[in-house]
Amino acid sequence: MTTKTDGVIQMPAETGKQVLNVDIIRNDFPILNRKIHGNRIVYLDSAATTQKPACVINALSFFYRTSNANIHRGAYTLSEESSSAYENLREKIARFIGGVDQRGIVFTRNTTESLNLVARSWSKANIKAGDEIILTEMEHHSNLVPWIMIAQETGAVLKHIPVTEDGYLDMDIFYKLLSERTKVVSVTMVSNVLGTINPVSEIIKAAHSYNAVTVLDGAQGVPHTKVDAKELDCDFLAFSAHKMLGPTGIGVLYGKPELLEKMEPVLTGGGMIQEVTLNSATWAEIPWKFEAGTPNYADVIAFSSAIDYLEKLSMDAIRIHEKELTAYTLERLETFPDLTVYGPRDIEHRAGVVAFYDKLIHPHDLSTILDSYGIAIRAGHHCAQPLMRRYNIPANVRASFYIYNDKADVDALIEGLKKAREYFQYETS
Amino acid sequence: MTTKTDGVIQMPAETGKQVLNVDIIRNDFPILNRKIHGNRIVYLDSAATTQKPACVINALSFFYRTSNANIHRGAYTLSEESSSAYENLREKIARFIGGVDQRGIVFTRNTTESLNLVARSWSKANIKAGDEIILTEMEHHSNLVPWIMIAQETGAVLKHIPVTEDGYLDMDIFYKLLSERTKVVSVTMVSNVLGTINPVSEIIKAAHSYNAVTVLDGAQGVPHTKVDAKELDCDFLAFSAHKMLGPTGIGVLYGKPELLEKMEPVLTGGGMIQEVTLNSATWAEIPWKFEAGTPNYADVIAFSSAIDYLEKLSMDAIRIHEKELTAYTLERLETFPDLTVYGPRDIEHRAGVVAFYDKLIHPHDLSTILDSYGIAIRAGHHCAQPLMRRYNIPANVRASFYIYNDKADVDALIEGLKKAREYFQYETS
Amino acid sequence: MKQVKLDDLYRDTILDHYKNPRGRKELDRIDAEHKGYNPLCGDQVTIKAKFTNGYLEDVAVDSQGCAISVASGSMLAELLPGKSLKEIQQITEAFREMMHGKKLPDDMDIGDLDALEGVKKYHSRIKCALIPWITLNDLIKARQEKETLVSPSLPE
Amino acid sequence: MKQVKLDDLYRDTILDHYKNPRGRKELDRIDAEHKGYNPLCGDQVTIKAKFTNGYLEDVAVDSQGCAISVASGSMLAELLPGKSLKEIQQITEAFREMMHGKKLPDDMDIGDLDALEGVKKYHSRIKCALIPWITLNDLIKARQEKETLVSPSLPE
Ligand SMILES: Cc1ncc(COP(=O)(O)O)c(C=O)c1O
Ligand SMILES: Cc1ncc(COP(=O)(O)O)c(C=O)c1O
Repeated sequence: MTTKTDGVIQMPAETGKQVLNVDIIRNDFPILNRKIHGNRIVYLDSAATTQKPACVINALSFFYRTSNANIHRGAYTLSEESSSAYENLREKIARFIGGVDQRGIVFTRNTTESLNLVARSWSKANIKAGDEIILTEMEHHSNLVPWIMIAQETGAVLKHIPVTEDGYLDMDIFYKLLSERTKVVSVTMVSNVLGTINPVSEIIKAAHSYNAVTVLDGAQGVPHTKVDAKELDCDFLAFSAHKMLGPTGIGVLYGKPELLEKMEPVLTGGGMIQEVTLNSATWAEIPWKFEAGTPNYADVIAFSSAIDYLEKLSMDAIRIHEKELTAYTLERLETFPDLTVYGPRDIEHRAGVVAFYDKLIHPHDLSTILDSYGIAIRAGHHCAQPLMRRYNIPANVRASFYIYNDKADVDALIEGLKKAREYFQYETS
Repeated sequence: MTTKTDGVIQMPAETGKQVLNVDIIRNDFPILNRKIHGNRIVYLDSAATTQKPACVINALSFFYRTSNANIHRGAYTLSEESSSAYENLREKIARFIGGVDQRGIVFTRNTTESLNLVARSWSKANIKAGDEIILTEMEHHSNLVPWIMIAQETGAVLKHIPVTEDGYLDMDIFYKLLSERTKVVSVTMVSNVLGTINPVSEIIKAAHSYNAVTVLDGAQGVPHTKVDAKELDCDFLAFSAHKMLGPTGIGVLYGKPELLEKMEPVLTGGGMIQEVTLNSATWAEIPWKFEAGTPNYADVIAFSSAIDYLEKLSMDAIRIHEKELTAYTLERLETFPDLTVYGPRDIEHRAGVVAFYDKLIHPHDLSTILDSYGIAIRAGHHCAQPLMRRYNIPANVRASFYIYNDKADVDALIEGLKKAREYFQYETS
Repeated sequence: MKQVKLDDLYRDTILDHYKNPRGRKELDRIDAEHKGYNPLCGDQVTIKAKFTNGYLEDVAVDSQGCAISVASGSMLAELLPGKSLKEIQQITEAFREMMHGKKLPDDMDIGDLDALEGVKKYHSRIKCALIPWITLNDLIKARQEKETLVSPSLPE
Repeated sequence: MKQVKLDDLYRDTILDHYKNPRGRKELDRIDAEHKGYNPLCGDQVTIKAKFTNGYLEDVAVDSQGCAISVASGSMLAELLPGKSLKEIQQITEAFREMMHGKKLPDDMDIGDLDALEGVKKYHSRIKCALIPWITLNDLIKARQEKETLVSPSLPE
């Protein structure tokens, strides 16, 4: 086993496995040096947003210090530099998600805006009363509410793939829901509560056999595993930079160019037009047609560093690392009394998200108490109220992992859970 | 006259005037140390986007290095810090634009999105066939195209206040256009091409006398002069952080709370809801109702530093500074042969934007040649194609100023214009 | 791991109210009932009230939620019975202001409520402390609106 | 101020074409006419062509725009007359690739066009150099579509 200084440990050749060297990686994340109430920070909320490596933070500063100028429209050095950097990232992202056509990469603010864009623009033009849109019971609000709006406006009907008790999509029911009426199937790659890795390839194939358009909410997928949009053959894929080491304010919508070309823009104004008169306007080509106004180009450029960082580690190594951490967490939590853990137990179908419900301490109290030990976890409905209702709980607590977490973080969590009970004067086993 | 080290020169008490000390201010802008083709950078494109002071760049890094966490939904220290910082800026912006109700401050991506939000949400619900929307001939595409869309969708009629030869709005015609049919009057505070400062207070009063809703495009107004939205009594005001020392990716829409409350959200999903079921959703209160998904909170927090910096200099001093620079530029350009300068000559009605047309050298050639001397100006239609047509030119060249520009920059521009002609082997006077 | 420093938040008084909520009881007469719900965290509270001559004679509070919201509801149930609607309104207002950092009037008796003062430092938790109070306030408002329809001049 | 270093962009050949555009002339017969327009910078070009047996016998180019686009149109007018549609297509493709950084085939005669090679470093100006070529291409395509309707097999 050789340790390299770039955060990757090369395992013996015969295993072909690379794993992450968290000690080295942690050095790249300045925030992890911070103390919270005197304790080292144990950041277990990466499903909400990830921390940023120094290279991303520095790329952002460096850009503002040396090259900043509005893009696309200036014929001077700074503007040429900004524009190229911006367009280069489009190419990089297209490669990162499997070598798709870069004209299909639209920059938005976040996953939510990407999904709204598909719902507003593609669906509204293509959906009529009686058509069906298939979603799942485990969707994030951002992949539910835009479709609720479309259904209300068009008279389309929403169908939801139910979630089994152990956290899987009920695929038998999915196949029953599918029909000639199905126009859109929009599902999350990974549940942000259950951690379930959904069989999206199978879902896409089935949907396409009915000529339905497929939309993937990749917010929890793209950051954590290699995603090949070309092989998956999804029609749309949405994700957020801030959940994969990048800055806030950048989302991506990938769409097949032939679909994007037929779509109307949702936002109009400077930068996305071809020709404007006082009473008419024509549009620029894709993807610019969908990017109205001054884009958040500085953050786009910083996102580029995040992609480099992830590629250096390799998405496969990231997945292996998270699998190990998740297995360990499940193992430790399962022996904990009066505590329910949600989602699949089979680690092959589970990403690094572990939500649980402590029957003795309310999620918000737990979160506050854990914080006093420096442990950052999220309590609440995780923007998935229908799923909470499915499991009949008002809220729960979620720990989620990324490349800078290790088993010591999980141990800290378990220790924290015990302390919380002591603090509330409950017995701990 | 006493020079302080904070970039402001206090003039003798009797004048009551403060002016900017550009030498000191320039030190705050790291990019200005850069050389372009061996020349010092002369950045004259602040109307497109401004450069950023070190304090803004550092605030952004510092935030990512110490406090980053997703806002609103976490009950742990980092998230509480992020959330407070985010909400504090709302309060600060509300104060900055005249002490309006902070519930009226919505964060968007840019001015363009802010204007789209008003057009989509307010207008679409309140406008029907035959209603009239008054705009002007000098609007930026971002305040034209969203209304063209609304007109096409609703059957409303667009009316445009014409621009006089010397660059003013023809107010006589405005009064003739106003009628009971007028539902919206949306105008720019300052033309991004002509530099004209429009009589928006008068326009708002007149519009309100017909119960029309008023929208101000403040993209070129708010960064350059004290704007008091309360006194102006505008119903909506849109502007962009990146044009006022802030980061890219942040726009503001101020709206009167009583109007915002009645408006439907345009983007839906996480963070903006109250309660979601599989088939229905209710909304959070304003302003959160309009902020779907993870906001660009890091940039919002950096924007806060930009506001502090502007307030330290004082918006009044900034206006005085730009007035002097603009007067000097007009004076120098007016003696230049074969060159047309656009916009008002009365400096009281003109902001720091000077567009001109060199009859001997095409705008794009000029821009490329000036760049070789380190001078960054913008050539093109400046997202105002109808205005270009009004003056019968395909494009022109625009110099625009901000706090870090001084007369030496203007001299460099004039020198550059001469060199360009020499280079093209035209005689120069 | 370092010692918890949360004693400003979860004081013993709070834990005591949390574990033995005072308002979880039956009333012999229910004049008004109201449900409060915070969908963002799932906290629920049901308040039942018995009024006599413009006084809150008794109140039952049934909370499902975190320690802060349950304790706050329990304190409400302990403190308010026998108070006039005007007094209740003043206490509610004072408590709300305390949560936003203001000092209480010296002469106001707020029972165990001062144990909740530490909550003000935890922004995301303030709503938890306020929810029973907001719910009671809504109950009173709804009742007043209804009664105004019957007899316009109601004793405070 | 430092000396301009733009000789890779505005070579003398370009300035010469710009000041004396070769294609600004009348044709004795116009078989096809096409207008190109780049609304983003206002550049306009009108191309008129005379075809004989599948060859471009003559071409008139009237450009309104920057030095780069005018010079490019002028070079087009100088280079193409007498070439077959296939040759024109090859030259157009080669020029487009040159603008995106590729080398030209060794044996291709592109007249003065190589003076425009420096444009490739100025991303925002590449479109200027290409606009007359795109316009001619559109003209040929439109003509072919029209002729296909009449006689499906057209000599190249
Ligand atoms: C007058 C005016 N309105 C609107 C805009 C659009 O601003 P943004 O690109 O930040 O959306 C601009 C700037 O380009 C402008 O100058
Ligand atoms: C599965 C899923 N979808 C969508 C989102 C929304 O992402 P964003 O807030 O970046 O728009 C999230 C994250 O919160 C998520 O986990």
